[in-house]
Amino acid sequence: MGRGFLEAFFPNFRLKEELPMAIFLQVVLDGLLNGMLYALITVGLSLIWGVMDVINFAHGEFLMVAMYVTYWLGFLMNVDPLISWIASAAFVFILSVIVYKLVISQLIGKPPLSALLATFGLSMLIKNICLNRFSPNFKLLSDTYLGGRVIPMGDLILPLPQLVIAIVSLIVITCIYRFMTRSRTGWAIQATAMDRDAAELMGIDTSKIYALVFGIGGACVGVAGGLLPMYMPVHPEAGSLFSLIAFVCVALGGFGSIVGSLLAAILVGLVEALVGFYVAPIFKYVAVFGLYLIVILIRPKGLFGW
Amino acid sequence: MTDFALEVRDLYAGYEGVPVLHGISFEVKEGEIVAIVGANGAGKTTTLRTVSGLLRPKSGFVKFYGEDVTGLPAHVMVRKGLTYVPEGRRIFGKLSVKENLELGAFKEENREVVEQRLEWVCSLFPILKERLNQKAETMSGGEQQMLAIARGLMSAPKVILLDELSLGLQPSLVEKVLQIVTEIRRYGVTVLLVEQRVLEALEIADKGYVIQSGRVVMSGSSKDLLESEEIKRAYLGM
Amino acid sequence: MSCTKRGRKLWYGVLLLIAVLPLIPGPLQSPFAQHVLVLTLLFACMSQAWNILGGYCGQVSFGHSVFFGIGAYGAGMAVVTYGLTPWPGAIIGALLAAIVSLIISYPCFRLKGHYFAIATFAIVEIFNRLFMVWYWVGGALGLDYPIIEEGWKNFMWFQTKTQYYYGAFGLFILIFSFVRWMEVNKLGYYLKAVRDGQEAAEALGVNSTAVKLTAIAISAFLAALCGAFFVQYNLRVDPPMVMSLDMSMRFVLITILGGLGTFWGPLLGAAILIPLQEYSRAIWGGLGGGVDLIIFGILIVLIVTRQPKGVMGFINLLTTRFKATKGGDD
Amino acid sequence: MALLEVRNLTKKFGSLVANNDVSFDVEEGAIVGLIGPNGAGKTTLFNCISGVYKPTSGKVFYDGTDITGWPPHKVARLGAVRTFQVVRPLIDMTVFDNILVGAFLRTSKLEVASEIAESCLKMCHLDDHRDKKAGSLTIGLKKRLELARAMATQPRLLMLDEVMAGLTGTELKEAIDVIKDIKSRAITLLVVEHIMEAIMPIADKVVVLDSGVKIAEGPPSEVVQDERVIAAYLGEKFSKRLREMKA
Amino acid sequence: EEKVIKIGTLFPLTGPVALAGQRCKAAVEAAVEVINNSYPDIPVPLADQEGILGGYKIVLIHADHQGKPDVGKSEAERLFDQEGVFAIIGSYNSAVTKPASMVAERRKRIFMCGASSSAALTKRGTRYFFRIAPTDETESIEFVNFIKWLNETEGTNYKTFGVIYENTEFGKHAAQEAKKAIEEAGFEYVADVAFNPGATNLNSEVQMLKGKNPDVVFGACLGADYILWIKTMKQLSWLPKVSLNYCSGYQDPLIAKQLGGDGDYFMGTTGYSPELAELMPAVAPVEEIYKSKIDPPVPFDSDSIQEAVAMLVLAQAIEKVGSLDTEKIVDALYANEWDSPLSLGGKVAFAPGGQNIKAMSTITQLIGGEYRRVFPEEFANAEPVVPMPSWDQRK
Ligand SMILES: Nc1ncnc2c1ncn2[C@@H]1O[C@H](COP(=O)(O)OP(=O)(O)OP(=O)(O)O)[C@@H](O)[C@H]1O
Ligand SMILES: Nc1ncnc2c1ncn2[C@@H]1O[C@H](COP(=O)(O)OP(=O)(O)OP(=O)(O)O)[C@@H](O)[C@H]1O
Ligand SMILES: CC(C)C[C@H](N)C(=O)O
Ligand SMILES: [Mg+2]
Ligand SMILES: [Mg+2]
Repeated sequence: MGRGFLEAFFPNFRLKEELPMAIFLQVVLDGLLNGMLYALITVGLSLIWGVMDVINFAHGEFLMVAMYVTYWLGFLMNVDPLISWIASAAFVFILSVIVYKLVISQLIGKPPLSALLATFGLSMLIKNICLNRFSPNFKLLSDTYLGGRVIPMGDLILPLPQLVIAIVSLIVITCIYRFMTRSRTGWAIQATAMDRDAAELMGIDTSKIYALVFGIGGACVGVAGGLLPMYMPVHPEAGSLFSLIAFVCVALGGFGSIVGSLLAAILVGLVEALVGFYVAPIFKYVAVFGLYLIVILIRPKGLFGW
Repeated sequence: MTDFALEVRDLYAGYEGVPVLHGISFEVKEGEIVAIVGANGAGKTTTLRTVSGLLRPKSGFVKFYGEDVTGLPAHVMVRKGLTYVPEGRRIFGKLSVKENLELGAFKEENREVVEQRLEWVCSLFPILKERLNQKAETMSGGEQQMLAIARGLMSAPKVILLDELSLGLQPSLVEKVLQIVTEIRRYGVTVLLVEQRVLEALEIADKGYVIQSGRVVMSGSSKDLLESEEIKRAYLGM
Repeated sequence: MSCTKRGRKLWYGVLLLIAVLPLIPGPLQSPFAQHVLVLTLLFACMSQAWNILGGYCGQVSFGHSVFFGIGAYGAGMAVVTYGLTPWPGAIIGALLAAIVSLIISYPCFRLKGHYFAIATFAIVEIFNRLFMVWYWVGGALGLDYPIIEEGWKNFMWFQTKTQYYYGAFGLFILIFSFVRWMEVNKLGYYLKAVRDGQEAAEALGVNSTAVKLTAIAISAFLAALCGAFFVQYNLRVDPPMVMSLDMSMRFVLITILGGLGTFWGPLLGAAILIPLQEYSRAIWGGLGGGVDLIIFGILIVLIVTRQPKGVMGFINLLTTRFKATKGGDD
Repeated sequence: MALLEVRNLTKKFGSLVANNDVSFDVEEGAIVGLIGPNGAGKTTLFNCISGVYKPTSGKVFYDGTDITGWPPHKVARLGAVRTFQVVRPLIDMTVFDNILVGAFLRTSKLEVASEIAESCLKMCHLDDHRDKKAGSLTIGLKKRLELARAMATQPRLLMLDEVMAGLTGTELKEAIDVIKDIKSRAITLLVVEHIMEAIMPIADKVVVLDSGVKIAEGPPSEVVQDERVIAAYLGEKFSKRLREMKA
Repeated sequence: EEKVIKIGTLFPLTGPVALAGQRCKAAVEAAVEVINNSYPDIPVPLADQEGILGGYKIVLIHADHQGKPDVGKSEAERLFDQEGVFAIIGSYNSAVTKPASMVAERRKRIFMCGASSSAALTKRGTRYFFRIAPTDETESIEFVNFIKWLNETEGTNYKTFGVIYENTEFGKHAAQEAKKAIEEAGFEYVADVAFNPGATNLNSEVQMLKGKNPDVVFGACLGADYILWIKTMKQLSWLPKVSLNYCSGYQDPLIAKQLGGDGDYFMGTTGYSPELAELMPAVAPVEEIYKSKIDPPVPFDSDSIQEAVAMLVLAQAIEKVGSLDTEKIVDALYANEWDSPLSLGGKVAFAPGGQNIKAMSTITQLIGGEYRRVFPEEFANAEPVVPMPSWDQRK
């Protein structure tokens, strides 16, 4: 088989080398921060999936749209992402609700795969509309307030944009979690997820609930997309890999479980960082997807699935 | 104006191109127990689904206390005071019994009122009281059926539609449940009942309608129906 | 049983139609039209292979591009790496795909619904990335065919597409006949039974594990044959071309669009989606603004929201309406 | 030797004991009724016999073979077939195809299977619904479909879990005839039913469970008189009516 | 009968590298504009006359291959068979150019390739395939020569090398050539960092570089990844002493602008950038036309300009032969040295296999948004700033 199998797969296998603790900590920190970002994207997807049983293939595109909103607000009106993310989230919320009304609502209760097909079409549509309108150019906000800033902590470097994203992510997820478990609407959402007709019979306006859930799911990813341009360039393909990772996180955490999504996303972030550094960067997603398979072997319904 | 709690006229409905109801009409007075009986597949469930708003009728109308409510979605009907307890239980399996019951009172925002109703249904169904924290899906078939009724009552409806109430209940419970139905009426709730146990149903009902292939083929007071030869032959197996 | 008689007539009719399609003079004889026809047949075949597992057996897999890819690499390596004809490579690839599918199914079949789907999703990504760095199979550089003799021996032609067309037609007959046979035999019923209710099926004596394994192995085998055809057609293979989520999605989309778990679904889906994709690209692709993909996206959304059960759902609706009106006359 | 022997069967869910040391026999050719209050553990017992659950302890013998813990499809192949209380139709398949799946257990030939399915279809009065999707049937019809499908496997032991629930009196009569018909084909039956009017006239023996424990076993006429059964299960009104019926 | 010559273009107009594809398309359009119309002021061959062959106009038929080889192949077939184009110009991605140019080869038609950089393309023994741009192989060698030159003249002592590249056809190929060149020159190849394009983050990649701390890093990162790579290096406050880049990310003037100061001091090969204009006075007027065809208007970059050259050289060959006889044109293409004011060095000539042996590029360094020519000496207009100032030394 040509050159040795192992050598082929691990061109820069490097576990043997001694590495200082500080680097390890830095890798873990980066993984953690990225994990928090994934969590924000995952929660939205998970919510939609868990409640409506709709696989939103356009999730990554919602992210991309949010990034564009922030970009344009920054570029045309000089609004910093630190502020404009709110607008981006709101924009995607509205976009999601519109998408729900126009497309998804017609597919509720229909074969579940039809929604998949529709969102796939949507993703293609959104991506290429952005390509058409905004050109395929990579757009980067040059002078954001936090862009490139770091807090040095001894040997460790704490990147501020990522830190802010992580904090916002934690806040948003906590809010959603409390909303889902403590509020009456949250209850209604759970009931709707379990049995739509029965929920309707409890006096719950389930189409409103669906629109709301789709909107919240979109808003979550909108928050993420609104903050990302602090250090990420925007272009029509920007959402693709994020959504891929989010899909795995959702299943890894267990569909519809918010805590599960959070933990799964952090786990994925860590594995990605550690494997990327200690094995080889190209294997980081192999490891992430492999991790999913292993976890699912032990817990077929994900970490927190019921 | 009209003294009907529920009035249904010429209802046509069906599923995806398959017509099931062909002009159903009936009426229920406030405080009555009305039974709808009929063979398997006659359209009883479809009738209740249409009245409760889960299914949109093709034509015809439904009036609730004189107000035209045709085609209103189910959640609006619940708010108006009409609750449907569907066949096949449809409880929220992953939630506890208590959570199921509280969801039943979803439209009620006052905690105290909810607590009161909880106590009320627990007194009607003592078994539930013992199981308040059990996951609903692990309860036996009969227990689930009782939970479904109790949950329906939690919304304190003016009119309750009960579908296949006794399905899968042990004999003593059938007796009990039917007794509860008569009790419910004493709390001022109007009952529309669908039952296969024609005999038992008619025994507690004031009035009955017989549905066959989506049409009302017979109606009258329970007594008359119970004595009718046709009913005896076709439904009581005598 | 008049129903099956009509079915047989339809089947022979379609076979005949496909057989003579490239012989019809006129627009269909242009090389591009022939290209569209070849792709349509190929993707109909591939979607049908997917349909065995995804439609009939209800295990919606996003992982079929792995099998497709293994078949493609089988043929590709036979020609490029070992200088053979593609035939042994295709067969070995297909067998390997079946074996790989069985190994994969061990963890995956314990999973239900979406968990299964995401697991297969993960598997594609793993395979894709491993193949990208695996020197033996060409890694990211892929395999490019040398210029060798054309003809059936090497299964490649440069001037015309007619032979490719009949090659695809052969594949079509193989796969569709198999599914036709399956539909009216124990296997077909068992597949559907497992899809609609595994526990109920088991209570009726159906060994659901065995049934699912059979389904995935056959499905993977046939998918790999399609993959082999695909490389022979494109004369190049690299991981993103054949082993990507994108490719998997196409099989799923075509089948859903045509009608999941129906015999004609994959053919109808391919007959709509592939020409739509190819012609819209030919007409609008050159504009450069992704106009073709925008239109493509809109059409998909429109079709699905109009008829969530796919084209077959639409046809079924028409026939029941037709029957109903006829029944009314009687 | 009895066709089915249940020996000291116990099934626990965590701390809940659903079946507690249950033993009884089902003799070849008999109709055995299994009754008991809601939640007594009847369905759980069915699940243990048919292989859906593994019993916590105890054994199940079928025709002398120890089938404890066998997977469901193997049990079914031996000839012990059950229906589900919570109906499980193969929703996207037609009624006829549902039955056909059962019929394929004993043959691989479509023609043969079709014949079997056809006769079961007739037997359960499902002719009118032949080409309907099973998912669109009403509950009552789905129950009949469960029965037809199980019959199509040509079982030796048929275990019915509340197939007669939801029938009107007249339909019940027909159903009883069907069951008698089944019995006449030398098929042994184990029947769970809450409708006493149905079970009492046909059962050779009735086993009563309460809270997972067997509390009575014997001919129907005796069981109906049993104070414990009346208290736990029948209630006054029904026991009176049943006694009247007998009279 | 209308006097037109149809030429097909085949670029990735959608998909991950749509940006480059659309620029390439516009570049070819600009060249055609020059050829078809009379621009006596533009010092480019064929500019002063209208059309070629005595009034024939070139008509472009555009096709989109989405970055997918299979699509590229079938679109190439469509262009030849359906649209009846005389030749094709394309396809940017080497992975697509390979199968697409084979289509031309088998039909004995000309395939002009501007920017695809895989060296393998011109080692296939083809007759009808011509490539203008320098290959990754030549660029890698030039990179290494540059470092040698630095070590000799600037007194630096750079020995260790690393490569960061996207794990695709393009990146992998560039990395292979880099490794070969580095090792042949006797330098140490210490870090081989491949990543998946479209990355969500490049932390571990940069950590890895930082851990190995090579003196010189070669980069093969496209657009968004290039930006992310630099941003991540800044965050982890690490830089190599010299960074040399292949292809697009570094060369994209828009990206350079957006990166601002962060993009400074990086280097890369450049076949063209506005700062090279003084060497190539003919570019400016063509560039004006090009700018009108792309939104937002950007100057030529090294990739797109090669596509324009491809068009111009092909047109010159047709004009020279005087007929649309493919065989004669091919022979002419091999036999002559072509004037190419849009190419650095001003000449194009093809070796057997189709490589432009006159292909040249400079190494530039980006400072203050300006690409300064630093190597080879004959083109240089500035001294390279090495080592790059570390992040905290910048403003
Ligand atoms: N979801 C559905 N889709 C299509 N047809 C349906 C659906 N549900 C019910 N039907 C059909 O509608 C008819 C009437 O059904 P309905 O449920 O109203 O009967 P029912 O009187 O309640 O019967 P049962 O007593 O068995 O519950 C039946 O023929 C049934 O097959
Ligand atoms: N999977 C399970 N997990 C936990 N408890 C269970 C489970 N299945 C059944 N039980 C419990 O076991 C007891 C027996 O249930 P089972 O379904 O066997 O009753 P049954 O006799 O069939 O009642 P019914 O006549 O109402 O159908 C019930 O209390 C039920 O809550
Ligand atoms: C993708 C690219 C940057 C193009 C590259 N020059 C190639 O040959 O593939
Ligand atoms: Mg009903
Ligand atoms: Mg039970």
